[in-house]
Amino acid sequence: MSLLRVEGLSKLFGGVHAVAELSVAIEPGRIHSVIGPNGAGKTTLLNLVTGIYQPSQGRILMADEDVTALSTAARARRGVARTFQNLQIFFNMSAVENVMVGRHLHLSDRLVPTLLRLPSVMRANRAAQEKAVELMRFVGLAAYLDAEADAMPYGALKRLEIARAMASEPRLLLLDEPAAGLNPKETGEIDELIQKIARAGTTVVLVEHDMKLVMGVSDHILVLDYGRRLAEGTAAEIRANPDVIRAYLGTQAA
Amino acid sequence: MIARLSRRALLGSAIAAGAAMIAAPAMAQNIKIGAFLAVTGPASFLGDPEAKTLKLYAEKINSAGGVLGRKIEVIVYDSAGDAKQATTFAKRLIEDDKVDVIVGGSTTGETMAVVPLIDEARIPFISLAGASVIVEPVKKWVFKMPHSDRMAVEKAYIDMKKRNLSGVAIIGGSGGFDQSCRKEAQALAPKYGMKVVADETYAPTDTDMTTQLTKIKNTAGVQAIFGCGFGSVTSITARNYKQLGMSTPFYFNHGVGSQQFIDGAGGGAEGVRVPVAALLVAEQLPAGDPQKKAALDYGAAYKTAYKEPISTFGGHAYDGLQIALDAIKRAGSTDKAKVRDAIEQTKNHVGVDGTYNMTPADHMGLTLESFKLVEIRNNTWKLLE
Amino acid sequence: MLRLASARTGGLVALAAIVAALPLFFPNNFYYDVAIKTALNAIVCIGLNLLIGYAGQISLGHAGFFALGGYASAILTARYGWPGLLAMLAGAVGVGLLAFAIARPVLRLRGHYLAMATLGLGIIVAIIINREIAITGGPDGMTVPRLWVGGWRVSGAVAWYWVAAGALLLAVWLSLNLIDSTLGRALRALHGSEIAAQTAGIDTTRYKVLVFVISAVFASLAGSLFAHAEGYVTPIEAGFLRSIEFVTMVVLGGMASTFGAVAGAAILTALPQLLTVFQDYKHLVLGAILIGVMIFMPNGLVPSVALSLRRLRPPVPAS
Amino acid sequence: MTKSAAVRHAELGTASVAEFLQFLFSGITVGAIYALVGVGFAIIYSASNVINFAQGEFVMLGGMATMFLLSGGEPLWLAALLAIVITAAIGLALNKFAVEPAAHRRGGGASVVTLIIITIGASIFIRGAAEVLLGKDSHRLPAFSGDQPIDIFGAKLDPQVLWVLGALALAVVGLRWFFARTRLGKAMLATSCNRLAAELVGIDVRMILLASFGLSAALGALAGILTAPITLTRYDIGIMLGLKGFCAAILGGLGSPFGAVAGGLLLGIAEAMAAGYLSSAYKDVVAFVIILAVLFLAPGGLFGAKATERV
Repeated sequence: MSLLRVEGLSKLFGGVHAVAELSVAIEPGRIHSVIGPNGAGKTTLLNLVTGIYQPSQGRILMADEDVTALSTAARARRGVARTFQNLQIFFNMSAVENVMVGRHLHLSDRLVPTLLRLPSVMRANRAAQEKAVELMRFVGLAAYLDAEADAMPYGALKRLEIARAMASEPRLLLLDEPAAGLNPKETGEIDELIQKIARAGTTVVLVEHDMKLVMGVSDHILVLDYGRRLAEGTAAEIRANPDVIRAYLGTQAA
Repeated sequence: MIARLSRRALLGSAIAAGAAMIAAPAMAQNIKIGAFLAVTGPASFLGDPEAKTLKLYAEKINSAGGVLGRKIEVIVYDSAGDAKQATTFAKRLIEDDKVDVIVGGSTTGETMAVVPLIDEARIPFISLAGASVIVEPVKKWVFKMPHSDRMAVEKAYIDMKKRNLSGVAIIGGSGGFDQSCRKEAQALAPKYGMKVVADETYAPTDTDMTTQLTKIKNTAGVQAIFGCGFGSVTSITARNYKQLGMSTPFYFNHGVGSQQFIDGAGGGAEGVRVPVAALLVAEQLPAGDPQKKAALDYGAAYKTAYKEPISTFGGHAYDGLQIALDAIKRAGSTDKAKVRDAIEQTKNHVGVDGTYNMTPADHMGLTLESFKLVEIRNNTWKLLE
Repeated sequence: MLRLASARTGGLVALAAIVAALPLFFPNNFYYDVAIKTALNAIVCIGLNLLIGYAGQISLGHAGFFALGGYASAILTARYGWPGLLAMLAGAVGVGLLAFAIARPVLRLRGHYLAMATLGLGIIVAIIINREIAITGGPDGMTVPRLWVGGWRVSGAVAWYWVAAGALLLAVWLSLNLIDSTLGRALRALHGSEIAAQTAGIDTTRYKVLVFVISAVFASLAGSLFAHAEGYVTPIEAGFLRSIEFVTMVVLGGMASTFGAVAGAAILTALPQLLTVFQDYKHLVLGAILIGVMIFMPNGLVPSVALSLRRLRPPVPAS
Repeated sequence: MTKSAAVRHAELGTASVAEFLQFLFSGITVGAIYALVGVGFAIIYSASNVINFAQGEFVMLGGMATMFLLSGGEPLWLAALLAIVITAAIGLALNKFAVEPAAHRRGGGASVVTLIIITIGASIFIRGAAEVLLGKDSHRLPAFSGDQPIDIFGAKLDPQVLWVLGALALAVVGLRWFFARTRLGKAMLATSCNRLAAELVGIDVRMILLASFGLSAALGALAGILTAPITLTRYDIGIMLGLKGFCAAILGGLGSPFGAVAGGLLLGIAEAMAAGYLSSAYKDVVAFVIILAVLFLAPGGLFGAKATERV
């Protein structure tokens, strides 16, 4: 049983196919990467999977259940979490609180106990905070435990998003260009982090331009071009695939 | 520049406010008249001349030696016609400024909102607002100066009856003054053999009344139009009336008693009949009329001081102030209960609005005789009687 | 977090102390009157701040809810003889249901379109109150009977001060509780990034509706108290100028700050009383103050002051 | 009494046509006013995403300043011209001294809500200044081409309305030309689309903001002058005009001057028709219900661009 399966998925923007008749299966427990030139439809695919966009055609199944019509929040409840290419940090909160928001699905939010600040609410609050602190240490943000989000550097915010996504204890974690804008040292740390996450049992889908990172961590790579599947396979297979070489080098050579 | 100004203003306001709060009860022997008036806001055409009149006459009376050998001090706050602000200012007048009498409340809404406070504080209160509800039923401490809207309606209906007009269309705004007048016009119609055949409303900020007037024009049986309202919107109504080429006899209530109404109507007010206080037509009053001298004097003083045409509303403030001071003189002190009793005993007091005769059952004290029906001719008021 | 929690309790205690001590400085009932109005405005602003400051949804129609609460109390007690507290509760429930009913379509809108829609709803409420003279007394308003709580007739400035102050402290406490919770973080999250909030499993529509209803109920309750405290209520309370005044209080005091909402309400309620010294120039000065504060403290008073205080203190080394 | 049914029917028919036309004229009269004010909102919003709640004050200033200059003995055309220049200068000053210092502060500009509160403060300030300097009376400017109404199928049209409509048409054509053909106009459009990108290609965004305030203040003043013979003018007329202009701009879809024109006319005609055929007491309720209905169906207004978020 695939963790995630998309079947015949298409998304049209003003007559242009961002994603075209794509069928992919994501198997649990592995690191999948999606690569392709700019405009290949990688982020659109993530947006379709998380329900931010509605597909023009096709189905999305999670653990064999059709989730195509479900809202983003409902899909999160089924175990999908993600980070964003353009950072979506809650800049109106502290770093810890950002991660605590990620715990949302595991916490009660009943109005009356909240308003009256019953002991149960305070206990849950404390537990969520402890978990958030633990996750921040896990992603390497121990230095920012007291920070406000809007006072943190870019690289730290990238990790903060990962911590927030991990806080929901997802089955499937979608990472949209986690290394973009990072220096080689930081990229190396992200590499380790992704492997740590996968080892802990979370399935990862990585959208990334940094080929060194992709080739190093991926169990399985999907190459998109103009919204279509160009190739699929292990790092070695992809490296040797003539279509991929043409798509990448050909455009640059021309 | 604005930035610097605002910083200095902030500082200034803090200091000045602090000073004002500390320096409150210094001059105890002054007679203090408090007023909360709609000096700004939509009803400022009421409150502005009222405030100016109070200040003008406070000076005049003081330079003539004051009252009971004491100077009078007028404290005016701008309520902007807002009941919430009015109650706060009324409280400030009573509690903080410790005034002896309150004159004011330009509008019915703000007047009625402070009535509970007045009752509690037991202080004489002379309202300058129009609706009859202010003194009906009689409230022990509350009096009012202007002719009520009911009298305006009666005056108009009597004239319509004389001209054998019986089908009336009402056009008026949605504000308090207008609605109160409309209610009286509806209620009094049967008594005078009138029938209200159309009733149209506009918002006080509307800029075109041709739709409402067209509906009136096309309603069968309309023989006269009665307008309830005040302010520039009434001018626009009169102008639209002319624009539509209408000729139905047109009456307005006393809210239009100012030259601004005529000027704003651009000729549309020609032929409109309005019941007004005698003040507006003082020159035309017969020589024997008791109001003539008071009205002429007030008009001259106001025009000299402020270089602007008089309105009847300033006249209400004049009467209110005079009646309050007259009562203080007769009471021989500013003891609130005694002053209240003296106001209630006001007899044959000739003011610009008419001759006041208060009784325990009548806290307005005016009769229909003091109300004059005028017609607008050649851009000015022409006394009809 | 520890720091936050202490700021929270400290703020509440400080506010309670101020509220308790203030009467010592009140020479007469006029000061009580301003304080009562401040407290009631502050309650509206605390609710509105949950909506605007924390959840990032604007409303230019909250005076409508305030007035509906006031008129519900006025009409049910004066015309139908209901006990005051029951009328207040009925008003709050009614307003809550109304807010719930309109929230879904209205909160689909964003930014200025949302502002327009809420403005329109407020104005519709104001017009209806103004026109239905037989029920509401029309533009001149209506008298409201005194409030009875059990056998106690709440009357007089001092009594009302304690009632309003108690209600204010309760509102502050509830607001602080709400913000520092899963629910509150969800609200702030949908302000920060609606998409990220949804991805974290937050049903943003549900929370927008919830906070809209809560803020409407705050306004309704304040309106009920206002009607009883004043003994009189007019349709001006529902007007759009009043709505804008509430929003101005929230922004001036500082968005996303409960104490900011209280400070904003206090300043703008007291300011007209202070500005009387400027006589004819009062509007000029008021406008200049608003512009000046917003230029120099674009985040509002309380957050800006808090920030400069924090800068004065030596930074705490990160552990 | 003995008229045939057919004749009576025909008379009723022409009467109701005349009545409808009269309602329509009434709607166009007020709608054109709302539209002119709404365009001012749209221009500033285009350049800065700020709703300028002082826009109504520009309209008031146009009328009041003209009145003041007229009473000083200037001829109408000169008074009007000077009033436009003065108001435009005040618009520039508002931007320079109140909006810009907040919008371009070190460490990030103020939020949109903060800027809105600044414009509210400015409107109170301007109104307060007008109250002190120009007085609280209402004034009527003389009609430009007389008061003799124009008769069209039995309905009467105020000739001044033609001036307003003419100005509206001119404003629409002029703005279209301005945005399509001039450097400044194109720069404004570019800034409204993407501020950062505009800055990167060397557009002086501060200049654009300044120009937008000047332009919309001038347009507001023109609206105030043209409508003062119809609506009269007063120091506080800007509150109502600002509100209705805001409605018009939103209804049409923010940032589109043409949408604001359509929105204003629609709003005016809706009000008049509601007053004519439903209830004059509830006409404003009907108008707002229409606005709400439009927004629920088209959450970005009639001609507004659909916003999509990139993540």
